[in-house]
Amino acid sequence: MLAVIPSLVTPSGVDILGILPEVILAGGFVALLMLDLVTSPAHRGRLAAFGLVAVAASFGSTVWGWFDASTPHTVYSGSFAYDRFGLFINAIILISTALVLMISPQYLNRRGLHYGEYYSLILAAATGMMILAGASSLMVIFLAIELLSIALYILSGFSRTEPRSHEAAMKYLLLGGFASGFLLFGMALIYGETGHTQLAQIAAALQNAGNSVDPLLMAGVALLFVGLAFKISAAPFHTWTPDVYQGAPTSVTMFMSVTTKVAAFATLIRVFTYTLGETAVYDRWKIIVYFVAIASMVVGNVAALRQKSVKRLLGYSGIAQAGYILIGVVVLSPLGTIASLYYLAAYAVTNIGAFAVITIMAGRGEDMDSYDSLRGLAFRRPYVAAAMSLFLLSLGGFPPTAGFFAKFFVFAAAINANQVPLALWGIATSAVSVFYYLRIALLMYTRPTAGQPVYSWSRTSFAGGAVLVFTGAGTLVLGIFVTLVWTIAVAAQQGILPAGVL
Amino acid sequence: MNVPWLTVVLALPLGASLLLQAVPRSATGAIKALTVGATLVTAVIVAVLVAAMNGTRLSPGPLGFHYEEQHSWIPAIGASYHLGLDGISAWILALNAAVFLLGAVLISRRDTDRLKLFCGLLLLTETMTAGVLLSLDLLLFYLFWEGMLIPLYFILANYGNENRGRATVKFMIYTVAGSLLMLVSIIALQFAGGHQSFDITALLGGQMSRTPVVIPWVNISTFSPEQWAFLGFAAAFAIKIPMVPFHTWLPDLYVSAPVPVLVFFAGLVSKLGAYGFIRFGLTLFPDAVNTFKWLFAALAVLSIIYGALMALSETDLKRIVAYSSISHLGFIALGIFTLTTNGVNGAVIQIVNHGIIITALFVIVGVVEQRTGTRDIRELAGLEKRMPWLYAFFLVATLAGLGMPGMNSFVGEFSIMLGAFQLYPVYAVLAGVGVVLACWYMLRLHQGLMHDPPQPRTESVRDISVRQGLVLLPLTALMVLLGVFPRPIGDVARPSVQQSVAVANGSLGATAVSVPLVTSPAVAP
Amino acid sequence: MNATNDFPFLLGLAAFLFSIGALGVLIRRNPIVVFMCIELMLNAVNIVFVSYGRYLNSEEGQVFAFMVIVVAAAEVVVGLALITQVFRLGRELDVDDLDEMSK
Amino acid sequence: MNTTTVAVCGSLLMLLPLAGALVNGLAGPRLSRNTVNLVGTVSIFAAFVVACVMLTLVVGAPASAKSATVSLWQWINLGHGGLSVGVDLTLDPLSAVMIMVITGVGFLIHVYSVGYMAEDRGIARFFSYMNFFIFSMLVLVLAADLVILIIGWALVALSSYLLIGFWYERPSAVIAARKAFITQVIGDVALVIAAFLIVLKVGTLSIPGIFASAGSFPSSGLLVTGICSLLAIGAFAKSAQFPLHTWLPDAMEGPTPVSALIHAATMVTAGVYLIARFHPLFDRAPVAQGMVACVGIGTAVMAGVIALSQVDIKRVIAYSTMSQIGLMIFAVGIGAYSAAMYHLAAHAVFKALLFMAAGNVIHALHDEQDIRLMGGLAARMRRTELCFLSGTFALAGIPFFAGFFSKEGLLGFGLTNGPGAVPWILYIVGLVINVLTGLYAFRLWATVFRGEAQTARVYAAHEAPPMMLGPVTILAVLSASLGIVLGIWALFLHANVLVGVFTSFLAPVFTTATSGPIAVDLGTWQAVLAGTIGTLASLAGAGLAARMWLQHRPDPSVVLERLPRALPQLSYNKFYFDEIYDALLVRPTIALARTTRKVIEPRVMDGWVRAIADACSELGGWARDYQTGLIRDYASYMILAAGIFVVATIVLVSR
Repeated sequence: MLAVIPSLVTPSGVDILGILPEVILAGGFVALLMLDLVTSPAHRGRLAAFGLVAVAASFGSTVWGWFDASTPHTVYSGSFAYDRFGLFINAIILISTALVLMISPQYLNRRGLHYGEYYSLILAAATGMMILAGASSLMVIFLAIELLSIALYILSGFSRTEPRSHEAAMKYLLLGGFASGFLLFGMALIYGETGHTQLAQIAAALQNAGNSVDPLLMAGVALLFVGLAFKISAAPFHTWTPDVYQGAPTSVTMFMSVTTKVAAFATLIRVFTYTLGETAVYDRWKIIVYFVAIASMVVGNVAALRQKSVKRLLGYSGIAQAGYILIGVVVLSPLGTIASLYYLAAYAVTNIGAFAVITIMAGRGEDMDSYDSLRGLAFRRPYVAAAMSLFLLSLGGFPPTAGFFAKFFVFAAAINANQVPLALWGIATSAVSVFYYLRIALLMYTRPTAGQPVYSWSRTSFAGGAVLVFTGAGTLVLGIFVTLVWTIAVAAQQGILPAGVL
Repeated sequence: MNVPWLTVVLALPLGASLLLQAVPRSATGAIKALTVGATLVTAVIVAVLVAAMNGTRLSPGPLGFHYEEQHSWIPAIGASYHLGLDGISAWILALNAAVFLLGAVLISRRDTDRLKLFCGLLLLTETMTAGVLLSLDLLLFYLFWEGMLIPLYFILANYGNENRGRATVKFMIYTVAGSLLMLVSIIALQFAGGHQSFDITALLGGQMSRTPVVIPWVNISTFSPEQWAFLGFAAAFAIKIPMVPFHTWLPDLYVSAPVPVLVFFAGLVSKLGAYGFIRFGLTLFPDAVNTFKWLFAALAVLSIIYGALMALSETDLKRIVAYSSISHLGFIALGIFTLTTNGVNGAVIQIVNHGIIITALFVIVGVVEQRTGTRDIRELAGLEKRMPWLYAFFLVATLAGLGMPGMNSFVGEFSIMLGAFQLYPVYAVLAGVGVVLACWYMLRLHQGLMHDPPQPRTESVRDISVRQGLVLLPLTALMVLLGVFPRPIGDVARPSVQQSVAVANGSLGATAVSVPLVTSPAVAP
Repeated sequence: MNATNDFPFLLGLAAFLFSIGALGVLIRRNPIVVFMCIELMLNAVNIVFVSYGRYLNSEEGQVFAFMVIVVAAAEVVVGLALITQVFRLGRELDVDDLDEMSK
Repeated sequence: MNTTTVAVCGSLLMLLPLAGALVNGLAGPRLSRNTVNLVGTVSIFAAFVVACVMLTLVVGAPASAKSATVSLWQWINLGHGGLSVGVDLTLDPLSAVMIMVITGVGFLIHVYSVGYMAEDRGIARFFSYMNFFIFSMLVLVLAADLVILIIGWALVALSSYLLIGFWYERPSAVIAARKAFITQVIGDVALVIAAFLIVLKVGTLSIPGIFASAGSFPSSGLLVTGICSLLAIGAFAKSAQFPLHTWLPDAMEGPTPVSALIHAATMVTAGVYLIARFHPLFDRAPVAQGMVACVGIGTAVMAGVIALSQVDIKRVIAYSTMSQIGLMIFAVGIGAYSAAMYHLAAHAVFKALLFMAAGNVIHALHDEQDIRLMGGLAARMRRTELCFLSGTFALAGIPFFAGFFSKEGLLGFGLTNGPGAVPWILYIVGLVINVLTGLYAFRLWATVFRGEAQTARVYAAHEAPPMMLGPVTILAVLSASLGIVLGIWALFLHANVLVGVFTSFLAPVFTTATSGPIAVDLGTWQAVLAGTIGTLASLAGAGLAARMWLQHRPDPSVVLERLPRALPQLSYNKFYFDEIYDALLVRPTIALARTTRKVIEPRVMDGWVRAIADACSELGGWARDYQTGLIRDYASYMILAAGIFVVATIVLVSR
């Protein structure tokens, strides 16, 4: 165990390689700020292109890192983990970001809020998330969270003329600040009781502590979990999600709904499964996580039954998905982690796709996110509708789509850990979820009767089509050729730092 | 040469449905032709496979399979692409091919809205159902089982009468709930199996612990893991069959769905539950199935009587047929849960027979509705005068439906009741009551439509068209032929049935791997 | 003075301030005040960090406190900007007014 | 016997009617009326010829080998038990008698139908059904396997259903058909269950096989009694015996030839055949035998009483049929198999005759069936009346007519066999039956043909066409001569010959019967006495009827006055059986079905599903209500949960 505590004598010249993807993206973010000044409003699309280039470069370095980090280690005196786990998360975040960047210009133009900051903020948030994915010190975790949060506060209020957007931003800001208060308090207590801020050291300290558990420490753990639960929007800390998702511009919702969750889950797994995995501690936080998982599945799915806005609905669905992914955390097993990772990948590709459809369908000036606006889509845009149904089926967990195997693996993890009740809660709620997912799917395939508004959906741009094709293909690949991503996820789990008790 | 024939059977309709996307929407003729062609070719191949089956190599193991194919799929969790055909699935597969062919023939180019979509979905469904019948790997089976719902959903949601939406969603949630329970059981089974495999041949004969699960904190001892797992499977299958009281999705759905859909839905899809019971329930959970057989047999008898009573009091033709189908499927389920060769064999025979009968009945009802514009039996009478041919076909179908000796269904029902009698004479007698009731409601249906002086709606109706005749003729002919020469089905199925029943009765030397599956204490009071 | 003696007192103080901040978030309606309450919570945490750092003789706590201060400042910048934006749209400054979407 | 010959003849015998049925059924509408008639009748005639050939085969065979069983193909194979059901035919004296009756009488009735149905448009359908019936009946009697027998058993029920409902635009006919069929199915189920019991005991269903291992049934054991009771129930359903008798009168809705063929001559007697066929089992189940005997004789009395008061000419004959079959059932019940078979044959002749004669009348009066509106027809339909009279004599058992010997034979046998006082009781009842028979038989004849015409229609009536009269005459001659020939023979030769020819012919079949072949030794004084008294009883009944309805001394109405009012009421309303069954079985079932649909299905079955759905949606609304959109609420949820969690983590440990 002590072996994994990194020696502090890492030559600093090499450390930069450990955060190369983050650095590249950060560079892109700064460069974009500059470029925005010199680009004429007509050509803001080029900013997106540049952003894509930066993402691509970062992705390249990530892939390189995957092979380089075959022996995981921490950089910058243990505050940042250079392991395949982080890089796996990075990959998901980067791909999602790329898709968002691809689809954004058209959307922003139509909504009339095409400003350069948008892209730089997106990259900033992405950078924060990637740092969060790799952060192996409480301090870095806090900084990363704040970085991505602040960027997202601004993005969700990006539609400056729209009250809904402001409301979203305000809620996100105030509640987010509130939550980070808890997060911070938790960190403080953990730091105080273990004397360390680096995960590896904390883990080691806990191990030495053995079975004696300090109440203050546990309070810290609970508060830390509260802070993270807010970010992954798990019940009962989910309440901001529907409002913010609905209020924020769709492309932003698309971005944050996926990437925030992915990054937050990355750190959640890193901290809880692999740092606080000591039996004495686990036996205590297990209870609340168990409860939160079930609560999220129930609240998310049940509340989604009675929605009228697709964005809101996807918000609730996101809450439910958080619950399913938490199963992978509760069970505290390698299989659980792998299942969570697989689920995150599947969720990313599916959810991006679903939001992409809404983004593409968005009309001039306002979002088309009411159920009515989807009625009869299949007759005018058969392929978009087909794609949307595919995503909905995947969210509902039907084979042969990504969603099925995602659920399959978390349930498998639960059953393997003798947590059958978790799996049963899971299936009960997914059975409920079928109702609202299929309702939308059905809506797209029913002809608008006389008197119902007929919408003029805008044409699907090339970029939009590309995004749909990619996500659709991804949804199917993850649902059929499971082994591809599965093996990567296994590698990611094996390389995670700190190694924890598993 | 070594052709993977079963894969061909799966791939043909799928390929055709993809090919269909290349055909322009306006070329309805081509679309129809392609669909019929694909289903026809599939049917021919299946027919040849079934006919030539006994000649081919048999896979080793307690259950022998023909045309076996196995390729690795997800080695990490031991899921594989494993197909095989045996006496149980052979005739059901043939039925599958047949009903989809009929369904394709029955599609009318003119009145089918968005023909291309419909045909594509139909072909997709055929692939899925065939997959359900052929896959020997639980995960693969689940993939097809659940995947089947997707094309079905879009068909049922898009075609049919105005309240199809609610019926479809009801059906979906019902079935999905059941299937998910089965999924949990599948996972548990795989872990219990120890050797990380979803392969039915590896999980045979009860791998799971038979020590009762004790709920902590309250110390209530419940069923054993094997029994829980079986109940999970049973939920999926009992809903799909459906057995009373899990049947309420069926009447609404059958009423709302159009005839070409009903032909393969009622004709085949509802049989898959029974097939699942035979293939998996018997062989994977011998202990549990023996524990619960009385219960499920009782439910089956309940279905028989209940369906009969409902059919007796309904006034809507489609509902009558739907409930009659519930009653008949009760017979099939009863046969399965006798766990005797006679009963199960009768069940297999009856699956095929009922597939034929219900298909014919729905076609007939569809014709009547199309000609007279109503489904209310009270507004219909005296059709025999106007539609002699329909009368003739309907008469045969009715007799077959009420289990007339000399008709095909008598063979199955006799065998089933014999099996039931060996086990629970009472159930057999109650089933006998069901037979009498069946006679009553079938005659009510038949005479109600055909006899008495014609009513205004039935005054001037045309007889059936040639196409409908072409569909009905082979069906009715089969009803008589299989009644007079029933051996082809029975003899093909018997060996496999005997093996399955043997496994179910524990002759495999069931080795219970003790895996304590304790429910988690984490939910604190 | 001796860190070990007044350490529990410091923790108590921090907890007290934190609760006051949280309470403020719950009862105050003016977004700016709410925001200030959040700042109060963060600073309460700072006290915890600093006192722990002192107690454990590790500098990580102090550093963390600085980080928090900086981040808080950044948050304030964004927050105030947003609030003024809302204000400019002519709504009165009341968080209870922001419930349009759930209507 | 040469099995291949038997197989060929048997198949041919069954295929000829089937072919006729198919031709008329499928091509009928396109064929000319004459062709249809030709196909319909010739196919049966050919069958009759084949039947004669088979009879000669049996007669010619040595006494040791009078029974042959041939297997056509294996029907199905069931289970480990090795229970394999074969489509097997058996030819022995018993089935020989049956096929002779079926094809012989059947042929005449077919010919008769040509005339009777001359105006009906559905003639092709009619003949295809009739031929199909003959086919099914042949399957029934030739079957050498219980399952095949059950198939034939059900097929005759089917053809009877089809023919009763032949005039499908008459609601009454439709109802009657359904009623008949459902009653039959009850019988079928009983047979099927009997088959299960047999198979589980002896492991085979082939009838010779069953008999071979009949010894394995402990005599008068519970199992064999159960089996025989179930078989008997099947027989009762088919032969319209109490309590499954109510369908037969309604079955008169069918065309008259149908009543003659199915509901008098052949199908309804299948029950007698069944019990006779299964006598090896019945002989081991005295309890069941007793039950059968009592039911038979009881039905005989009941039907006789009812027949007295009915006013529909066909129904009167139907009830007399019921009564006569009751006698046969009684006979097989007491083990007098040969006598029963003899009476069966004789009854087939004279009852078909009566029906067809009645058909002539109905035809002449344009479908008038109410005897109160007839009378005085003798003047216009002389020959029909003569034929009818011959039938009536036979029915009433007037000496030297067909019915005489068979019936007195039964009574004599009943008297000479049986324990203790039972024979005497039965004998008394038999006498009552004789009186009743005489009464209603002659009442019918008198009211229809004698007295003065009640309606103008009668004056318009005219003798039936030769096509109809021919068969009637043949049967009339037969029913008279059959008795007379035998009678003279009996007088001049040894009396024992009476029924003896028949008996010795059937002997090989019934050897195993405990009672052995019926030997009414008229040499013994009891038998003579029994016969004489019985005859006197019949004559008394006949005479009384003649007096009452011809000379009105006393006038029937006056007699009616004297009787307590309940009796005629009961008789006229058939003892209210229909009403009772309606109240006890039909209505409750319908009511149950209706409640199932109206209450159970929506409230219970669909109820629990909808309950869950509603619960979810309620929960959803609840969750939405907490989504107030107010930041301060959200914050309070968070802080609340946070507080709980902190406490929980500190307090709770999951172990």
